[in-house]
Amino acid sequence: MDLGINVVEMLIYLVGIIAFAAGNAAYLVWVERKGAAHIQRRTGPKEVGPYGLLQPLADGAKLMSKQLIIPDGVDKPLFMVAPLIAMVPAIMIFVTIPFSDSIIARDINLGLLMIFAFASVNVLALLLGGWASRNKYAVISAARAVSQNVAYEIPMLIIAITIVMVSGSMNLKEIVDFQAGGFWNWNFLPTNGNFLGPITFVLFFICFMAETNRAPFDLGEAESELIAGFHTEYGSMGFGLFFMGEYANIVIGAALTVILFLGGWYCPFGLTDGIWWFLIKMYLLIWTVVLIRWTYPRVTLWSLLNLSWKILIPFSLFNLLASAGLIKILG
Amino acid sequence: MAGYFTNILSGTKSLLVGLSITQREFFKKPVTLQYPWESLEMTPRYRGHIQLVKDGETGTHKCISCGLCDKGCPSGCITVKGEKQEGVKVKVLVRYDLDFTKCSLCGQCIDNCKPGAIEFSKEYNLASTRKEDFYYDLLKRLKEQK
Amino acid sequence: MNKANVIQELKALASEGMPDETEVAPVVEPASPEGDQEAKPKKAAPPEPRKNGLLEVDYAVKGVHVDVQINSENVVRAAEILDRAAMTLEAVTGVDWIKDKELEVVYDYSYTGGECLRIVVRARIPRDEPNIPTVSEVFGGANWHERETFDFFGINFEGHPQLEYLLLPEDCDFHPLLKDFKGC
Amino acid sequence: MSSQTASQNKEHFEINLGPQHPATHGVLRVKLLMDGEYVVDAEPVLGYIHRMHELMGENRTWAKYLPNMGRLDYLSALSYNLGYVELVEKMAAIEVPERAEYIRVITTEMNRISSHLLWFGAFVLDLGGFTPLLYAFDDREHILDLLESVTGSRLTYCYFRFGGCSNDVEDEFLTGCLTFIKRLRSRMPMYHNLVTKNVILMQRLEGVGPVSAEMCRKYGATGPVLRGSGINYDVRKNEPYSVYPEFDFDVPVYNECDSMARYMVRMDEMDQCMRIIEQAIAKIPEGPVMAAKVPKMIKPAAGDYYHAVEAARGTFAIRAVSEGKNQAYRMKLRSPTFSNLSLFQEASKGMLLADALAFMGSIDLVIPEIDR
Repeated sequence: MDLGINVVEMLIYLVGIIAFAAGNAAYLVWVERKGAAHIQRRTGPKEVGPYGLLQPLADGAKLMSKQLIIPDGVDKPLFMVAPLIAMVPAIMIFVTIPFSDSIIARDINLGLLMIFAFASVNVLALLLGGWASRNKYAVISAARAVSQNVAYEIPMLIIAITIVMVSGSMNLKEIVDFQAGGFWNWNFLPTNGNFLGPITFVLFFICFMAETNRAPFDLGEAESELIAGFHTEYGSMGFGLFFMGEYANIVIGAALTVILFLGGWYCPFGLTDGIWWFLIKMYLLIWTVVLIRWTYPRVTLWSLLNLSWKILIPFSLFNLLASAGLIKILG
Repeated sequence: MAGYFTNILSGTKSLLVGLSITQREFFKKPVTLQYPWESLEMTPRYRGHIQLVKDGETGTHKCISCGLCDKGCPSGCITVKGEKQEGVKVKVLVRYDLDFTKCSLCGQCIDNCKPGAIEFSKEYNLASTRKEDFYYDLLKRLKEQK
Repeated sequence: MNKANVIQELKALASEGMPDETEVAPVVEPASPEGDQEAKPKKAAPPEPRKNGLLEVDYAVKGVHVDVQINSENVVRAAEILDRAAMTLEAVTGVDWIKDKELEVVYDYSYTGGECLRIVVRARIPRDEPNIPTVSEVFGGANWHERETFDFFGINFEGHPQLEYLLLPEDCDFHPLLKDFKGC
Repeated sequence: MSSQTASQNKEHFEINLGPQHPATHGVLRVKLLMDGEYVVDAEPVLGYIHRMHELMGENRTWAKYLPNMGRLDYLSALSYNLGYVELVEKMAAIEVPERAEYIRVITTEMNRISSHLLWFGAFVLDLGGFTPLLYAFDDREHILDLLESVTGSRLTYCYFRFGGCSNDVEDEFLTGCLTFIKRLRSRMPMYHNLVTKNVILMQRLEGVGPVSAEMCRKYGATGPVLRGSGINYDVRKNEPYSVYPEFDFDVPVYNECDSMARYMVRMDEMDQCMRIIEQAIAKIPEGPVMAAKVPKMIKPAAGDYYHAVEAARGTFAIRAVSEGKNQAYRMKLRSPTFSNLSLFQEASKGMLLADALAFMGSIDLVIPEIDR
């Protein structure tokens, strides 16, 4: 009986998560294209459906109907498995994300740890995809992606540790609950003991953009240098999965930022808490990511690493120490 | 050390200014034209392929088949054929062919034309997969153009 | 840059290659370029090929100030003189004087440091043995210009580090700007 | 050459950048020998769209060669038109009416702005910023509309004729130019805020791709590359042609020798172009736009002639050898980017790949002009 309910529940969550991830990926592409178009004073997709709303479906149908080309001389198993490695961990992470008090697939005690564990698998996909493609551009891109991910995981984790220290838990739900009751309780302000407050929020945001290979940190797929980087040789759904994985990662990153800094599903003024607040905050962050992509030029690898080692890590380390002191004082 | 912080501050400021510009542009109206649905009027001097000028009085062309357009064409894309016909003083144009695939739209044929018998058309919606479609018989086009 | 000095030096260089000195100087080419000219009887007055020497020409008409023709072995020395005068090598090109059975290599120098000065250095070489020393040691930019001239005229720049086809495909076997080129 | 070095060091690998590559703006191929992210050797391979314009010059009459000029550098076609018609006018001693000269200057400078705007967009695109490209195109479109209303074409203009211009301009065009200048002036601060002052862009350009004045001299680099290396050389100032001496304008010079300097030179040059156009519109006289007497068949006196103009990318010069016939005996086209690109191999050694591409973008390449 118990088992049956569990299985049904599991299936519902599984379908829900996949639908959420895929739907988000598809419609974020639409948002990105439409947003980019309007930023650049164009109209963007408008032919397929009203406001081009059916464009993602058309894109998906096109991608799926294309031939899956496997170039001569690639490492076939790795080449095939790399897109899956990009997509699967992204879906796995959604399991632990609390969208609201009740909408959460699995409330895990070490949810934050699990997210970081799976998020770091993503870089493996880029490495394998680039390496297996037998393309020099892809190999350079893979090497870039790895060094970038290594550099940015450190400050990201240090900031996350600070939040864990402030909240006293690694359970995402508890971290959100800790910030209940108005925006003055949120972690992006120093009231809870996060010493640098908004600065850490910005640092975390930068790290998450760099982790997800978004512009201006999209060194791995710098089109004017490396053509399409690690997915140069991919077509059809191989490319589609990489693409969806990237957007799923953006959603995860934004959701995580909302959970850690912006009070999750809580209303800024303590009213009508619920999933809508979570989504509003998340999509606002995602819009910022889109806006940033269409505003800045790309950084170089060196200045990217400089940014990480010379600014992000010192700041986050200092914040860790100062927050520890502040928590002690606040009791 | 102070430079380190001022660098970060000024850098952040420049980034925020950039973001505010793009966000502002986002709310402005698009400037593009939705081409197949709407299109621009070509300016009077627009250079499309050449065509024979229709004379309002006689209802036909003014060409005297002197062949100066043919001779002056850098790409050699014009072929003019005139015939001596009885009762007419000047040569009568029997064929005016334009190979538009070679034309570079320099306008020297029109400069050379004394009677002003040719002009630029305003056609720009020209697309085809066969190059034969761009071999124009201008006399025929003139007749079709009512 | 001293304009008068440069002109003086170039004049000296140009006079070095005058016919009376050809016996003294070690002859690289089998025949002096000026030696084997005979007037073609067909044309009324065929223009004589130009003798070595320096001309100060009218800038407003010709677009250059100084026009100097020297012996082909002296082009590197001319380049050195002009390099010392801080001039820039703008282009290297050739002209095929098929009636004289000669090729002319033309070097356009200009001065970018202020006052306007354009100097043309030219050297004639026999058509059947088109060899001339490279100036790419002096002016790095000459490298590509000489390769281009090699493409179009088949002129062999001796000592050039990489005398390969630049604009034409690497497997082509013709030189299109030679006047006896009939298309391919 | 480079394959030998490759075999010497097993760590090195070769990359073919192009002929189809997003950063090469056309069909340039660069054989890169890489050491990881560092460029060990970069050898440009040219000739993918070589059309032998110089041979065409020997086969066509002087007038028939006119349309070829717009096909060299299609982004600043009018500068090339101007260079050629001025050369032939010099050879055949044709007097050009003053109004025609002013029209030539106005349209050429408009064309220069459009070329620089496109370069600006494409350069930032090379650096990964997509949006400025479309803003620049938005502005450029206004120029193209204006020029279309005068010349009839939008890109490969063939407007100037020996002895003048093919047609007069209307007052609407002149006022349109002034409106456009006003608009571009109000847009320039936006460009500077969005791009020039952006910290990421500054990091990518400052100190990247140093080209010393000495190197420019050795390689014959001209135009913004030379002016970005601190040398005040502009053909419009140094050996004035057309009616340029009538106008008061500055030549922007930057001493930093890096990509940022070249970027700033072009941005400032747009301001100067606007100044020239304004003065020209204020001063433009009435009168004919074609010389009264232009020989039907142009047969310049034998000899060789040289004429240089300042195109958007540097000194464009033509050396024409005439034998007194209605065709040229030899037509040499000296294109600026050919020389500018030739220093790429030496200057890019030891650069990061991303920096090398930023450097390449800052030279402003138009491949049809290099390959001719």
